[in-house]
Amino acid sequence: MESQDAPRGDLLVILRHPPHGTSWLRDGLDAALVAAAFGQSVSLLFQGDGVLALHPGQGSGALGQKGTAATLEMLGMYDIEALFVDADALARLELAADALMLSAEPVDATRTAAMIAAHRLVLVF
Amino acid sequence: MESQDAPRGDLLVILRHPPHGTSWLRDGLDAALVAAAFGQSVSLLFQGDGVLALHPGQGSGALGQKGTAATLEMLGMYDIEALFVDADALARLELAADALMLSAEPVDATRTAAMIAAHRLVLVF
Amino acid sequence: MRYALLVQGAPYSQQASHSALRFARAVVARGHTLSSVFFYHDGVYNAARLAAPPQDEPHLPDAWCELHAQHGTMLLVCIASALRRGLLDEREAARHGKSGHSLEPPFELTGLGQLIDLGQACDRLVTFSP
Amino acid sequence: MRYALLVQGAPYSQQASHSALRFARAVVARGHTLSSVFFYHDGVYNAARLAAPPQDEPHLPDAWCELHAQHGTMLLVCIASALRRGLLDEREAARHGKSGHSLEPPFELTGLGQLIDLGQACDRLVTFSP
Amino acid sequence: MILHILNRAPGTSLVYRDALAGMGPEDRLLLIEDGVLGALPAQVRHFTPVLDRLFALREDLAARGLEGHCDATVQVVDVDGFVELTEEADKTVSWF
Amino acid sequence: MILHILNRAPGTSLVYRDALAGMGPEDRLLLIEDGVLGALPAQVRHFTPVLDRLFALREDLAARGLEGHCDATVQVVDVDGFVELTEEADKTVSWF
Repeated sequence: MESQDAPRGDLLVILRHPPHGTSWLRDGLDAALVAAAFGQSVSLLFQGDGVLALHPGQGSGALGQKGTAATLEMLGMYDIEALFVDADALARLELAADALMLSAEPVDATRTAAMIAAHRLVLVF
Repeated sequence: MESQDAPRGDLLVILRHPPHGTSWLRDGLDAALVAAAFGQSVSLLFQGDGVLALHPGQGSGALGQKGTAATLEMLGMYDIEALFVDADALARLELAADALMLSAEPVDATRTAAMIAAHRLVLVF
Repeated sequence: MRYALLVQGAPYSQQASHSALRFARAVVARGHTLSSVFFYHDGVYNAARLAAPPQDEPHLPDAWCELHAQHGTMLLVCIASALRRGLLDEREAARHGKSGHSLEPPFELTGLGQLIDLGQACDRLVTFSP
Repeated sequence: MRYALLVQGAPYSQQASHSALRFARAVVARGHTLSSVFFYHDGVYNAARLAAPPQDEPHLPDAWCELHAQHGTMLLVCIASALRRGLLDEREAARHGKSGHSLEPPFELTGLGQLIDLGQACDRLVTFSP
Repeated sequence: MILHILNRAPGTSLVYRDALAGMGPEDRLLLIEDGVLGALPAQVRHFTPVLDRLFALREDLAARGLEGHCDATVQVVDVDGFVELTEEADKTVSWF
Repeated sequence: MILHILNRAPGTSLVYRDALAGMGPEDRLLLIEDGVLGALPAQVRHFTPVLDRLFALREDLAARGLEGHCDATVQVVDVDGFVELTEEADKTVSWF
């Protein structure tokens, strides 16, 4: 079974939106942090243009708001270590997995279904 | 010049959203009606999935709200007669121009730029 | 079964709220329990007590309140999403030195932790986004 | 030149409001007149007087008010969009039998005709949508 | 079985591709709101991998005048059927 | 000359196609907000017909860590340059 090598967990948060343009990325990260603070096992999948969340060198937004890079750096403190990134999206944007601001495991589309199946709750942002 | 055979006018409203899923279509139509009521010459271009606004047989929405078909039927009363519909979008959805609820002139993408140039104000919804 | 909904779309501009209410009514009509609706992101605008839609349009905040009155469904509003968008109950208005309030019971301001609780405690959590 | 802006995005959830404010400041910095900002669709939420964002985030309604105070820019809110979303000034609240209000000057409720006027009277109308 | 719910039209938003990639071999896909445009014969090819498990919401089709215009492979359900699909599923995932 | 403004990324939304179709031979296209993703070398091919008239907003690139990663053909302008582009244009059209 495919799903046996997928990471199991309580919550999978799929982050499909890039930083700054909308608050979806921040809202999804907030949900992940709260779940982790409640002791749940949380996995994150950065998908589509959401992989830009992991791009290094981000700055402040249009009126100086801080964005999400600082929040991402706190994930380890919340024991959120299951980070996955959509390999197809990285390829499409020509971003290198080893040049991201955090270490995240590239996964191809064939593994996404197994990841979704292996988590009790899945939230897409 | 291409723009010479494009309809000239004060306001071009480009309607890109289908009915019911969002209020963009209604909001765009409201802007068109108000401009017409102020005596401006208004053209409408139904583009992309917005061509569904012209599909016959629409009903009420999720909680019984009335949608936009009734508003479209009032366009004539407001002297909004310059109706254009994106021929590529019709083809993509396999809709026939002569089976729409209102008569609108199919235009291909090459004429869009001329239409935009020929109107003083262009609002996209 | 026990259901909960997550609503993330602003009323009137997106169909999400309408879809969620329609689904909510069908859930209870099929004999299930709808414990809670959690409003997040622009979904918090569903709680605006001053909403005054035209007579011929559905009154979404009132429709949610009716769901609460008839079926006891809790109407939970993410406090962090709500405060920045100007949805304050009397207590939060006082705390922020503002006169007046824009949200009142049965809508309740609450933390995001409640959403996580619902995900755990309910059999189904169905999301309606814009 | 005379500029006007059309803002259609909800604050905090979309960048549209932030982009529009940044652009507005640059317009006046270049010596132009910014006559008006027209708020339509979910853009009307920019006028929420009770907004209480965290200290480290921009306060968008206050930032619009500041633009008005410094440059006289009119802050025009589409009344039809606003009423259904729960943004009422004192007068509209009274007219709808609601206690309290959620919008106050310098934001003004006005008809969509004002947007059409702006399109005619200004040299440039720039739209910021979600 | 997981129920995936999609509310965007394939001619506007590319999210349907990731939704399809997220579906296991037993999973079902329900098109709602503007997503029902994907049930048109001209659009249904975007959902080829899941044609035997593709549903569309009757009320949203009807509101758009599309109820009689669906591709024959699409299974049309009303909102009661929508709830039933969620009962039969282990969980739901909403794509937007 | 008309200034077209696009705030959506080509990998998510197909609105860029209609924006391009709406551009006359002298018109310019400015990418802002999430639209600046289109300025990446891997994405800029979507804008091939207007590469000589393609702009991207510096502040929005910088916020996303993309300022040094733009395709060389893209003309980067700050918000002051954005206003200047609107001054030079007869009007603006915002696509979203």
